[in-house]
Amino acid sequence: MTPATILGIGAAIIVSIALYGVVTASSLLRRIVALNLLGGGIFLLFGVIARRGAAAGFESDPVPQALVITGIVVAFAGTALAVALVVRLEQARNESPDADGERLDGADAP
Amino acid sequence: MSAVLLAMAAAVIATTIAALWRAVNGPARSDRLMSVQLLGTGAIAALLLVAGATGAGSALDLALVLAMLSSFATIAVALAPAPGRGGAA
Amino acid sequence: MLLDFWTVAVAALGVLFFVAGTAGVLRFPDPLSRLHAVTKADTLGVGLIALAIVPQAATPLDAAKILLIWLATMLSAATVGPLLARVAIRNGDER
Amino acid sequence: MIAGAVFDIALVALLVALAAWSVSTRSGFTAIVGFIGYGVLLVVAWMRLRAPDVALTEGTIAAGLGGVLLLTAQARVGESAARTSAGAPRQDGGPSTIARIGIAILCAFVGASLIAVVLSLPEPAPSLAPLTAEALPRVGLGNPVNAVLLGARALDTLLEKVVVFLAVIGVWSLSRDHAWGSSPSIGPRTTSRVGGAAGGIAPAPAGPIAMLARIVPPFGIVVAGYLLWNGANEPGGAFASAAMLAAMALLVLMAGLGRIPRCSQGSWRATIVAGPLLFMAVALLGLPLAGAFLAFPEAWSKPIIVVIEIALVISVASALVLLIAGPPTTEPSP
Repeated sequence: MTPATILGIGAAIIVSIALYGVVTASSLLRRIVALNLLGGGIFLLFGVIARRGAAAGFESDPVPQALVITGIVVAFAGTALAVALVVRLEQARNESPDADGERLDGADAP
Repeated sequence: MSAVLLAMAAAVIATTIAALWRAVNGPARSDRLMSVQLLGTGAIAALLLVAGATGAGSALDLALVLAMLSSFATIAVALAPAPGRGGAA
Repeated sequence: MLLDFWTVAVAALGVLFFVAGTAGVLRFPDPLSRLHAVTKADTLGVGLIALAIVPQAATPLDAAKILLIWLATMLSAATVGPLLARVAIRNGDER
Repeated sequence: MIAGAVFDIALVALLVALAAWSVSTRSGFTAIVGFIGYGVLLVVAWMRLRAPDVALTEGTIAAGLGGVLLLTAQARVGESAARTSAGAPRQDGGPSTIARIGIAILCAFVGASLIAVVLSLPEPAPSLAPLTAEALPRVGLGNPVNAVLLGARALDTLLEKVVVFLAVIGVWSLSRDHAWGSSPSIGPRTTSRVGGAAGGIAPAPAGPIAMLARIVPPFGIVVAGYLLWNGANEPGGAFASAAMLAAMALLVLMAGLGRIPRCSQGSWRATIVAGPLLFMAVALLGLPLAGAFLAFPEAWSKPIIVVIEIALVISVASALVLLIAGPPTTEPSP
């Protein structure tokens, strides 16, 4: 088995575990963490495809690599925004523990 | 020789797997942080060995970046207010 | 040839320190003693491995980078050690 | 080759174990610690896939910025929960056991399908590498990945920077009305807290963090410059460089040796948008000069790319610091 195949199988297992985490997470922050695990696994699959596409003197196809780099940056920006929303939501919930706060609570646990 | 160095890199990764037991079982927050710190040091060592085995200068760049940033997680935890009650995470 | 022997021997010693560090993390009784294993044994391990790899560096720049990696690891360990100890004491984990 | 295979299997086993631990553990803090470890190992995995550019990007994010972002947020959420609801942390049960089993089966099915895909990928693997090699001299860069990022897929790269900028606007817009215009705070707090005297981190810029923050940033800035300059021909590039720079700024902020400018300050806002704006201006100049949006005149390709990259590094580094620091707040900071 080539390194690409071994890492590809690992990435597939990571994707399934992280997907389970995203669906069943007990808090929003945990969900964000699981989403990032999932992203890491999917990026790794791109890397496997890039490694297999080694040609023209490159050890790895540059185009999927460029896609992954863009993906990592965008995923980080998205994560930061999501994290800021979660922190703000938590503050809002603690400031108004009335009916409004309860509704936010309900929206948290689908 | 490069095979020997790669095998050593595998050995370093294997020891960090063993240290992961401490991360999983804790019991303290500081224990878990410690294991991740060890994982970072292990990754730096493995990258150094890979660089020695393959002559890839980029592995050194990576090890350098990891080494410079390896203390960030611990700093963030040390600056965060202590958890409310108890302490064991 | 001699340099290759140096690389393998010193790197093996470094790996040994990693094994020792892991053993310490697993076996020492409380967080503060485990701290020794993480910040001392592993830093020494990286230092030895860096020293072992230097002769294999392709260019002087690579050799300088290896030394910088070693310095950064030591600095980071020196910072992380007291901080982890404070986290442990603050959370009351020292026993 | 056997040593290589053993190494890969050990690496994959560790990655999977960390992901499973991060998902299954009880405490949010532990999940984040697991995630940081996972990120560090991903760096090694990318190295094994011969993708050092991706590894550098992942390394700066995983080892530095991502961990700080999540751990700080975890502390803020935990702290805010502890302040008012004086009881156990909020618990929602999540899906029932039966639902969990069903979800697990479906997820396992997804994983099995992906494994089948990996094992049955087409044998002469499709590749755009020859096309990239052909275009390389026209872009003027030796590093194929950066040539793709700034050549063929420059529109993606432009939009990516705009996304980072929009995310900053999104984070800022979460500020409270009365805090708008002030500066975000990250780093030591001056507010006294229980147990602060008995071993809390002293707010004064002394001690280990301040020592590190005084020694490391000069080296970090050199490394950031090296990554950017080297990125033309060797692995590296604008984003890794910007992330390194942001990490150094973050270190200074966390040590309490500096503070973020107020978000109402015009020059600060201009710094953040300068990179994307310059990129867009050059892209528009391509219309009259080279006949297409984002087309650079071939002779000028390399200098244009270098100038754009330097501007982008400064803007993106500022934006990354702001993304991690969170919305402006009036909470006391030193």
